Amino acid sequence: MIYYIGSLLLIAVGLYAVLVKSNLIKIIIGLNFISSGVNLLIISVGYINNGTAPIFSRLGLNPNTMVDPIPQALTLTAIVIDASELALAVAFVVLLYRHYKTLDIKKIRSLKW
Amino acid sequence: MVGGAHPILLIAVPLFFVFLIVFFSSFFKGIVKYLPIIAFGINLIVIYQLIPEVLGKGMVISTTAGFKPPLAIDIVVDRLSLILAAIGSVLGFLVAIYNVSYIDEEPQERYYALFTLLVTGIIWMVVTGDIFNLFVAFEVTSIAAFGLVGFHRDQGAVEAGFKYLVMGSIGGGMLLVGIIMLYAATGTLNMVDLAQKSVHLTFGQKFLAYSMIFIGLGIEGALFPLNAWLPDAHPAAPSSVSAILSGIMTTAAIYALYRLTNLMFDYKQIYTILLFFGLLTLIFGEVSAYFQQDIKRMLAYSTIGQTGLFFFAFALDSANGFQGSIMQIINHSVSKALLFLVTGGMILRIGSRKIEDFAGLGRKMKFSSFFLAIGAFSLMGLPPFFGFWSKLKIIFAALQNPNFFMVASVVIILLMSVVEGAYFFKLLQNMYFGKPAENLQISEAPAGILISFTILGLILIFISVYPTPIINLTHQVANDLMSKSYINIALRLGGL
Amino acid sequence: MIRKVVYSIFLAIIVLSLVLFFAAFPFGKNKMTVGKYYIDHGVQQTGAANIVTSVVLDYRGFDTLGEVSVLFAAAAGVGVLLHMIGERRERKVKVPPNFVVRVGSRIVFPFILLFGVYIFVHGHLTPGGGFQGGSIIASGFLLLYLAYPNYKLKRGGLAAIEGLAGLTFVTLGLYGLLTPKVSFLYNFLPMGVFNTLVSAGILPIIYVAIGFKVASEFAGIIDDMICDVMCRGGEK
Amino acid sequence: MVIDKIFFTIITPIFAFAVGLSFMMIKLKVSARIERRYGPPIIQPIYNILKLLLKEENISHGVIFSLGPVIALAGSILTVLFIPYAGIKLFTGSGDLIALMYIMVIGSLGMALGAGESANPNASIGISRALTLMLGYDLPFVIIIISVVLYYHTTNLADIVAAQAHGHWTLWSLPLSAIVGFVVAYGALGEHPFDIITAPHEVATGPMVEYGGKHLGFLVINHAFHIYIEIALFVDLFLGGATNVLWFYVKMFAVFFIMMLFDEVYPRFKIDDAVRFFWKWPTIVALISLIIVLVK
Amino acid sequence: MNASLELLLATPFIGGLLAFIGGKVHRWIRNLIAIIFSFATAFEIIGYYNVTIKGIVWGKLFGSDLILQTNPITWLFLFIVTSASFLIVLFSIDDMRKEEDELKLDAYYMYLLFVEGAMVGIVLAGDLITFFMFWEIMSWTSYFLIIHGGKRSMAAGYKYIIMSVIGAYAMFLAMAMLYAKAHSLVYTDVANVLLHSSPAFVIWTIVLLAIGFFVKAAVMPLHTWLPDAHSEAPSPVSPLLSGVLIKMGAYGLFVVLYGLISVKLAGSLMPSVFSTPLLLYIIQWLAALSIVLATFLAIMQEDAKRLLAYSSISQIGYVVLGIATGTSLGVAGGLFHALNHAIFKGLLFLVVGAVIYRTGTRNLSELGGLIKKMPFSFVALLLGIIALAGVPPLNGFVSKWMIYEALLQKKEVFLLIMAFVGSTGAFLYVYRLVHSIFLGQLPKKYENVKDVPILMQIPIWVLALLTIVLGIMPGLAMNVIVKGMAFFGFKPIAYNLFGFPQGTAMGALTTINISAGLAIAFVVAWILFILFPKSRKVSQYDNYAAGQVVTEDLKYNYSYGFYMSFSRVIKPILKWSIERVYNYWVEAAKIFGDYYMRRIYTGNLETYNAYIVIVITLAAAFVLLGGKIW
Repeated sequence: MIYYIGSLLLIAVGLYAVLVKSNLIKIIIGLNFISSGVNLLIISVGYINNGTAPIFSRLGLNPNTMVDPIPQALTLTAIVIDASELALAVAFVVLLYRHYKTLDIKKIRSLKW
Repeated sequence: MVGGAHPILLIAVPLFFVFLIVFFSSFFKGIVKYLPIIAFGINLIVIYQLIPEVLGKGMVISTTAGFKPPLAIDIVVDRLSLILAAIGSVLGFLVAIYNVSYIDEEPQERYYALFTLLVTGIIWMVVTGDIFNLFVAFEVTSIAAFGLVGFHRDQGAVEAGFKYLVMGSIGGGMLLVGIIMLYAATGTLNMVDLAQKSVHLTFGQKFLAYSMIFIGLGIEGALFPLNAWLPDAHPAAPSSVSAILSGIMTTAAIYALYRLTNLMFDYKQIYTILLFFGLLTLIFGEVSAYFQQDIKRMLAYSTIGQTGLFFFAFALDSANGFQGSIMQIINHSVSKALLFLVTGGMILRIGSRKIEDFAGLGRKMKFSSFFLAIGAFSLMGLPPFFGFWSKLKIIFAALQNPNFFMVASVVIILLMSVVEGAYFFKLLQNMYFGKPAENLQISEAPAGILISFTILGLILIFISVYPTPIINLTHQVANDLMSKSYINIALRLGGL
Repeated sequence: MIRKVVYSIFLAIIVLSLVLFFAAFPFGKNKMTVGKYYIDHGVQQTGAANIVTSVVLDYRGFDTLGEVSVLFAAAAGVGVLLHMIGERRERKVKVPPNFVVRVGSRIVFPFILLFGVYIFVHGHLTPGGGFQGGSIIASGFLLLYLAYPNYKLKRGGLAAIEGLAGLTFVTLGLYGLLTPKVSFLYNFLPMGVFNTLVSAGILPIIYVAIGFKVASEFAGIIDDMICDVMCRGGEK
Repeated sequence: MVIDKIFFTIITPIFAFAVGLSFMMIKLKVSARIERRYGPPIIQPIYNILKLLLKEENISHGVIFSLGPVIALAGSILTVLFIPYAGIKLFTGSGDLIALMYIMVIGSLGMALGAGESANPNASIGISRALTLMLGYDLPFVIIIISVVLYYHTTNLADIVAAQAHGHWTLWSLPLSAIVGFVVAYGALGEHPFDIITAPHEVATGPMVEYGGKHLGFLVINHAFHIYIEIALFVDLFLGGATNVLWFYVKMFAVFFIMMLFDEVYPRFKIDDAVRFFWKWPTIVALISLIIVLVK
Repeated sequence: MNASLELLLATPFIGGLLAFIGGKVHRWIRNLIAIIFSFATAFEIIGYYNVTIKGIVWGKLFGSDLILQTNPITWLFLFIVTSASFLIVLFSIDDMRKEEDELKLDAYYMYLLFVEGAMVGIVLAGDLITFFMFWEIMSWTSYFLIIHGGKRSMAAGYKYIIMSVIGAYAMFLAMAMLYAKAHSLVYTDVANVLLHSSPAFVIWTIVLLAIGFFVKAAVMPLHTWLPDAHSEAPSPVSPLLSGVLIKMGAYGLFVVLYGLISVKLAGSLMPSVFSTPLLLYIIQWLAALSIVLATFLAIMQEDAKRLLAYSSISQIGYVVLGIATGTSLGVAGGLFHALNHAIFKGLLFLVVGAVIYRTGTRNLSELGGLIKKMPFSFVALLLGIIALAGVPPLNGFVSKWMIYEALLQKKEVFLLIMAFVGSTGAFLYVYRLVHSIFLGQLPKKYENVKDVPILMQIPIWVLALLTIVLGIMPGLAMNVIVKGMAFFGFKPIAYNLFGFPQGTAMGALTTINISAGLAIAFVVAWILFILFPKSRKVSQYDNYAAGQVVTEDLKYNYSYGFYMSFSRVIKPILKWSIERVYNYWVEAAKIFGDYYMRRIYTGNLETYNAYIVIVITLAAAFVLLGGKIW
């Protein structure tokens, strides 16, 4: 249970960072918090008490103690997606800094209404 | 290739071409710009082959990895998906032609790859039968879109792209949370399977999962108040991309919401909440559009408004509402894409996005102006254009049981249509009869642009004067949605 | 300040509701339905010892195709954003790299490459796979960038590798449509001997392709970012 | 029967003209007496008309300038044919009271057109005032017409006259309407205080400023008709018409005599004051009368 | 003639497209096509004279049929639409020649024929959806016609289209409500359903539909678009708008009031005033207010077309007033007046268009004395204004007479008074028109003005002739109207070729006697006139000017502020403007919209993210509170 709460709190912290931080890098870190939290959540969902990794490193392992492989696969996918987003976000920040000479999101408001 | 087409080709072929573009980009760059045309041309053939099968059986299922769902991901094309996939392919094809004349900025090969990927992702979102696969497609779409929004790399584009990215990422995260909640509850990811296994969940549980999914898809689908990125991002992107974003991407996200709502979250309460979202989106989009000076921004807000309209129609939760909603989706996709393509050509020529600078273009760019007018008319819902039929259907659906709230909603819809008319007529009037700037020397849009929007415009005219097949088709779709035949047919066809 | 408190309350509400949701599906409880099937039948059906890999590449291989596309989109997006108009200057660094780094990197780089290759080649047997291996290889290139100020990747070659790898993946998938199963990404090659390198049909091939692809994409991203900051010429 | 009709058709305008002319003659004398003058000879108007008609030197400003008096006269003659008098009802059946109201306008239209062509601003101002005044008295006028019509449930003037037989005059049954009708007829004649149209000494006899010679002669003849029409209509509507010509003449004369008295007493209204006047008291009184009819 | 209704409907649309394409070849091909197709449409309707066709399915929509029908009333309006369009096309050929932009001209003829087609569609519609469809087509095509008139016409057109759209959507709402109840929009089905509906529903339906019609017909509180649009539109378009287009509102009102709900039904639903159902009575009052106020405003105008535009509001008031009486005589009068108004207002606008064509101005105070230069136009205008003022012996008088009599029969005296006053007021402004354009002094710059080309005169003369023919022989029109009204369940009224014998109304009317009498009187007076010494022609400047000699360069004319004294009287009315009220609300709405938009799309990412979090929070709170958030 604590894993759930932990990962959910991680998401919340990420959201909080996105909400109140005005530094672009911190916002990106916040986004990463969110995705890490989600990934942890996914893994926690798949866990079975006293489970082992779902790898038949040799034949004859007890399949009943193995944890759910699907969340692990999903996490794998999600991590890559998060990494992609991160890369793109950083590229954006580089450009933003070049255009606005600032990393303060509150000053980057040329587009409105 | 048993039984004609295979729906997975809709995704695999463009992906193949995406990688082909990358492959060729290093040594055979000249061919790159034509590859998307071929890709979506093949897609159109596939769609063409799929049509009789889908219409006949109601659904075509394609499995992956040789396993039956829910073990493996399946691609499901029912009538609704087919409509959206067809729109996506057609738009992709036409915009690919458009690109040839439109994009002259470097890095072209990346643009074409991203563009192809964007459209592929949209089609993917529409045809997938697996909820996590939906998430992946969603991310393919949004990440391709992030890059494309920033394509011009100027101040506005970058800012819009970043905002879009932050909001889109939050949305993606929330969508994933929602999916995981469903997985935790059912242990499966296939939509049909989920729909069957999720029946034992309580309303509260479902609602919570739904709201997470709703946030994710709602951000992409431009539902108020989650749509703040849209009016920035759509204008900032190149017009060709705007056409795709406005025309089909938001629609695809909305489609996903429709599908999931219809399959798993079919509660009156949820629909009631969605009604409010639809109405708010409609009001805020249309009214904001009225105040815009920038034509693309205006069109972007108008997209929000249209989205609100068809979302409202969907939330009516009746066969007529579904039908109206899907008709409106078709209308919106075609017309709004047309508008963006045409304005893209005009902006290319006059070098400004301000509405007042469009004065006198009716004389200089006759074809462009004509199709702009057609598209605007259809969006406004003036007869005999297609938008009229769809709006008609929506209003009729809303007033099926005319209580006070419904009548008030219809009044709001009609008022918003007036607002829509107000800004579109302002534009048209300025364009046709405004006094052009001194010695305005411009010519008609380049050939590629002209061809693409002419074809799109002709499609719009065709469905306007002969709407019967689409009305019939959407009627069937609405019945499918009402009877939840998605589950039944999928079960019968061995989807599980 | 009030803002922050309000936000905190909002987030607390969200977390509370989600916690309550997950409380109904307790941690550590076996919630598998489909997953169980994979564990039970994965070995026979895919021939991969690593069930996660069999899920990632076979049962849910289509997701992985998407994943690859996402990564590719990100790389292309970074390329679009950080694309430079005009001449690329030579990269300049304020402090030249340390001697130790230069020599060390020369020694370590082959091993990093080898390790990466090992990881993605054995993806179907042990934890790891194309993504992990690819990232490791890309980190090797990062090391080279650190060590040699004038080091430059050949982007044309990278793109070719990237494209070829992607094409391999899709082509393998499409070939599945030609097999009797008529199914995308159908594992049409023989399963081979369980728990050996050449087993599990097309899975290792895909992982190798993914490995190359990921490596070249990450390397490309690294190249783009470093150059954007350090090689930018006269344009503003 | 047909012969009768043709005979009366010819004789009626002549009769009307004679009556109007006689009133004009009398008026000169009576007003002179009120003003303690001797006054011109009683047949002075005939002299005037003959002088004008036979003048050798006539000028015309254009076709419509010439046609104006002709149309005016034609309209007046037509109107006269529609007004029953002394039991003779010629065209009354083919156009009722409402039609009559509009037939009366034809004459004014002709005059207005003619005066307009003269291109004299004085004439234009005169027409502007005339039309405005017409709008002014029209309001109470239609109200009393409606009251009378509703009272008798017919718009046929002959029937209205018939219904007033044996002394059941509208004057007794609808006294308020009758008063207003009197004021309106008075205003329509353009006498003091409503003579702002011609406004002697001010805008040089108004619309007719350019007219002279036979044109003016026609207009004077037309004026004679005009007097007849207004008063005859009043008599028909409120005083029960008459069964013979003499009695009809007497009634008309009585009305005209009272009018003359007013004419000498009041100063002149400004045109907008005139309209305001008509839209105030006569209208209110007429409306009261109308409501009385409705309630009955 | 065995042509089907579909063909009749399609002819103008096809013609419009062909004209547009033909214009690419040569302008005369375009002109010829426009003439041929508009004539063909007018010709085709001959076959439907007094024919009743119950309903032809011409398409399907949502499983219900789209229906065309025709009956004598339809024919009446078809006649108005097609013949007026034909004449206007004829007029346009020369009038629009001054437009150099050939593309604009191509589009002009296309839209002209499209408007005609749309109006034909409205009239032929057998169900509300067809009706509405063509209604909207009419709105936007006519909008494009209006804004052909140049810069100022754009603002006018914008106002027009926005108000039209609002009106159309009010109709649409009513239609949708009906559809929800009836699941069909065919007139007969709708009528059946309305018969069994609650009073509130019926009233709402009528009110909403009436808003739509009133916008188009420019009945008073919804008229503000008309003066601008009609005056700023190109000369040939103005008669189309004033003469024909606003009649569609009247037609719609007629169909709704008598085709969908009968007067008896309306009477049973609401209290009656003067034996008129309350709602109809309110409509009548609106119409009467239109008559009086628009007349007063018309009197004040300095612009010839604006004057006529206000006059249109006032005259359409008579039409609506007549139609809303609900008695055979009144409705027949209203319909007849619709026809008459189309004729004389078309005539007037065309003549004014001809004057503008020659002089280039429509400012009344700049014109004058054109009678010598454009005598034919003058005569036509004279006939037009006599008809408009409702003076015998022309057609306007007959229809107004019928309306007056109908009101008298129903004892609706206050309305009657207003109608009368409006008619007298009309006399003022029409005189203003003829005086300021044709009478008075000729400005020097118009010395060389000629009458307009023959092609422009033909339509004028046809219409002028019609005013006389229908004025003398109203029975021609009554043939159609009475038959058509029988179709809608009205008692037939007695009529003959020359008017209405005793018993039709409270009085009788024989138009031939009036006209013959007038003719004889005129001849007599004329003979008398020429018996006396001949007159000598003098210049217009040779006149009395307080002893001064008038020279030609001196403007010695009274034409600006013609009714200044009257405007002093009605100043209290003029101060109050509905348009200002509308503008106020529109501005308020704009400010409000702008305000909220600035509060929501702030450009601040944090705000945007906060929206997301708030939505999630609301959902979470909803769940936590057990679904009791509202």
